[in-house]
Amino acid sequence: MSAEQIIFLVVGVFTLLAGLMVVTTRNLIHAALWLVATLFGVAVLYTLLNAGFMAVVQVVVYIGAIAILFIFAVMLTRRDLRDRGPQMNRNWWAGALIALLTFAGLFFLLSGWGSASRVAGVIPSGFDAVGQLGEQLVSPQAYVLPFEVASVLLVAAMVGAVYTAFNRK
Amino acid sequence: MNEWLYVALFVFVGLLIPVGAIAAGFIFGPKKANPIKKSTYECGIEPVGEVWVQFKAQYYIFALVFLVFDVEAVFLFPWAVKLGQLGLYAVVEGILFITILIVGLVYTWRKGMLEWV
Amino acid sequence: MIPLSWYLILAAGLFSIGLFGVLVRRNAVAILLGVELMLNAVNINLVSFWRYGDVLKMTGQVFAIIVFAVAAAEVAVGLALVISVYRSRNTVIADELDMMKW
Amino acid sequence: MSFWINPLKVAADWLEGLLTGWGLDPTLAHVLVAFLGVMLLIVILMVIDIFLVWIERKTVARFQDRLGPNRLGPFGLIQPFADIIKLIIKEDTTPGGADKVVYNLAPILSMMSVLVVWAVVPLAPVMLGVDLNVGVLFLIAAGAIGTLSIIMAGWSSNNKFALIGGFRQVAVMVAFEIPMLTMLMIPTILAGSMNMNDIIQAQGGRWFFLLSPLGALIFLIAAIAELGRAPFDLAEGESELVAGFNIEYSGMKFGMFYAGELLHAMTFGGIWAILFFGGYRFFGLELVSPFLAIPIFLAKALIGYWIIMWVKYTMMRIRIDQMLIFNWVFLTPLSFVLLMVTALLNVLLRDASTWVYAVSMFASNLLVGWIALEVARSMSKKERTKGEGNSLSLRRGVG
Repeated sequence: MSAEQIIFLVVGVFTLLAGLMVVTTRNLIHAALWLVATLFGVAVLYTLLNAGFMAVVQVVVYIGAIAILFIFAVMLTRRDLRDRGPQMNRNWWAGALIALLTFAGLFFLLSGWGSASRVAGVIPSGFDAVGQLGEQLVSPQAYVLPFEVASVLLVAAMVGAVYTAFNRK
Repeated sequence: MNEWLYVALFVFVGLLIPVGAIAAGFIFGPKKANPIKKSTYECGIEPVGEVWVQFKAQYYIFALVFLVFDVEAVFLFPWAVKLGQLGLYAVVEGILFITILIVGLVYTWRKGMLEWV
Repeated sequence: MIPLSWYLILAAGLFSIGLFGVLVRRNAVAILLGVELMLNAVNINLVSFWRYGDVLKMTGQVFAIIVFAVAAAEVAVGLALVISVYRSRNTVIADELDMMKW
Repeated sequence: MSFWINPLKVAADWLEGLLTGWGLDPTLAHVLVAFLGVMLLIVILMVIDIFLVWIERKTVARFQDRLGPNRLGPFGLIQPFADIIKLIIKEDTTPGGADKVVYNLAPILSMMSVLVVWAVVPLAPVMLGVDLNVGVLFLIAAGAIGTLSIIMAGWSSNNKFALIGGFRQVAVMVAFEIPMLTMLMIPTILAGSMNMNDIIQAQGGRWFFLLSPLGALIFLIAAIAELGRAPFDLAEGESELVAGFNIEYSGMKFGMFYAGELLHAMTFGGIWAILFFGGYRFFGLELVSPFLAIPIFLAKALIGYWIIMWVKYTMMRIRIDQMLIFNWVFLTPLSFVLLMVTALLNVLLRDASTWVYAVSMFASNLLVGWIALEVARSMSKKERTKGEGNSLSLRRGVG
């Protein structure tokens, strides 16, 4: 087993365990902090995939903004810091069963797929992922429409959120 | 493997140093806690009520606007890197992108949501 | 080298955990936390397909970035809805939000 | 390759040779040597950090017409070490209702987020640190962890002051991160790269400060707000919040927040120097030897740090509502306009001569700044006349 595989296994197990903590912790702030740990694990996986830009963006967007947003939202929707009552549904076992079945189904599909055992090709030297991304994002032959639509989506989300949550009359 | 290994080393040593410093403080410092010392500091007055206080909705709005512009930066950084080699069309697209977002900011401001009331 | 299937299985696991959270949590904010996990699982898949496919085609990364934007929009509006509901109904427990039933 | 030209490489090669000579695996030896190098850099940073306490106290004393520490050692130089001994032997109390794990994790993450920034800082042409091609965004990522540590400290202390102080601090940090992100794009556009070393290399001949003085100014303002220093130190508003998010911390944990803040200030001085003042460049002197390049870079970083201190000890604290409205309706739109103008000029004047390019960049910055100030002035005047006698109207004041 190579060093890379050991790193992957350690980080992968950590990510999954942190993910489990997110969905089972009672305290919601703790759940948000476990989410940060999970997302950090995913960022490390991106560096293993040689996608440094994605890793940094993951930390900037998720840990820098989305986690903060979650913590603010938790603080805004609580009457006290302690949790009361069950945190899960009465029929949580059905949810667990569905999740397990989903995982089993995906696992079955993957095991039957021939190219799943493929290994990564060599990245050509001098390959500039960020520059390539910038070129394709604004190129009319590639992704300029998603690029502009993304800004419209973000503005729509901002306007919608401001309007829904805090429409003062 | 790749350069991120060195970043991992930095993170590791960066955690090691403060852990070491705090451990030193833990070892050499006195440990004589009592209920008065462990009580919450509120200028010498007995703490009253829950820590939880009513928070302003504005906090959420600030984080929300920040999130939107953070994602916007994710799109614009690759654009900025490649701008020197791209033509005028790329600049126009970028300006359009930013202008759309500024419209959102102006809407939020005009709704009075950016004020600290 | 790590085979592609490892990443895909990890992503499937993360997706299932997120699904579990969405199905069983009662608090609406916690449900949104589960949705975040699912979106991240999708992103792992997209980036690993980029890496294991043609590296020069950036499709995987572009899709992943679009998913970032979608995740941001989803969280922003979702949490705004939760806060709005909390303000009118004083609860964020999803089971108790039954005003659409009648 | 002599020791004078590339000391780190020579030392690393020697050490690696020694370790492999002992029968160690070459990869492992390489990682071990890299670990020692990182350790060396961070220990040197911590020593500088200790002296920053002294520099800050001496400087503030001079600003306020005092002498500052002068009892222990020559010029009081031993004072910071006495401070550290005091911090170490102080009792480390944890408040009763605190969330133990989060409470203890927060100061560690706070210090780590500052130290890890130095991974991408190029100290000399032959000492690049980690040569990441996303260096500029890496700074923001490290800052994100710092923001998270503040919210963790504020929440876990189980104290009203800490909670409110932490939340206010985070609100200001996220608000001012938008102009900072935007201003980071300007050196990226001018250099055509996010790599810190490429940005320094692109500043041969002219510093980016000459191409974008307004950008450098906005970056400095955002950096000061990010640091939570005066005039943006509302979390520390002693009369209302006592000490902000770190009120319950004592001993070395408080020391970590304090030392982290000082080192963060100098780090921002260094980043400012890299982005706008050429980093280690100084008329070719940096090529002679790293023994010249590192002092040049450190001097520039300390000048940046001195300017941050100068602002801190000259300005009064701004009210939080004024601070935030200043950011949202003035600084953020201004930074976006500046970004658009820079991008446009950068493409339009691509084929123009260096002089035309530089002069029009400089002039466009001045013009944008002047127009912004005029708009702000007329808007505030309108607000003032509209709400005459109404003290609330101050809240809407711009600029």
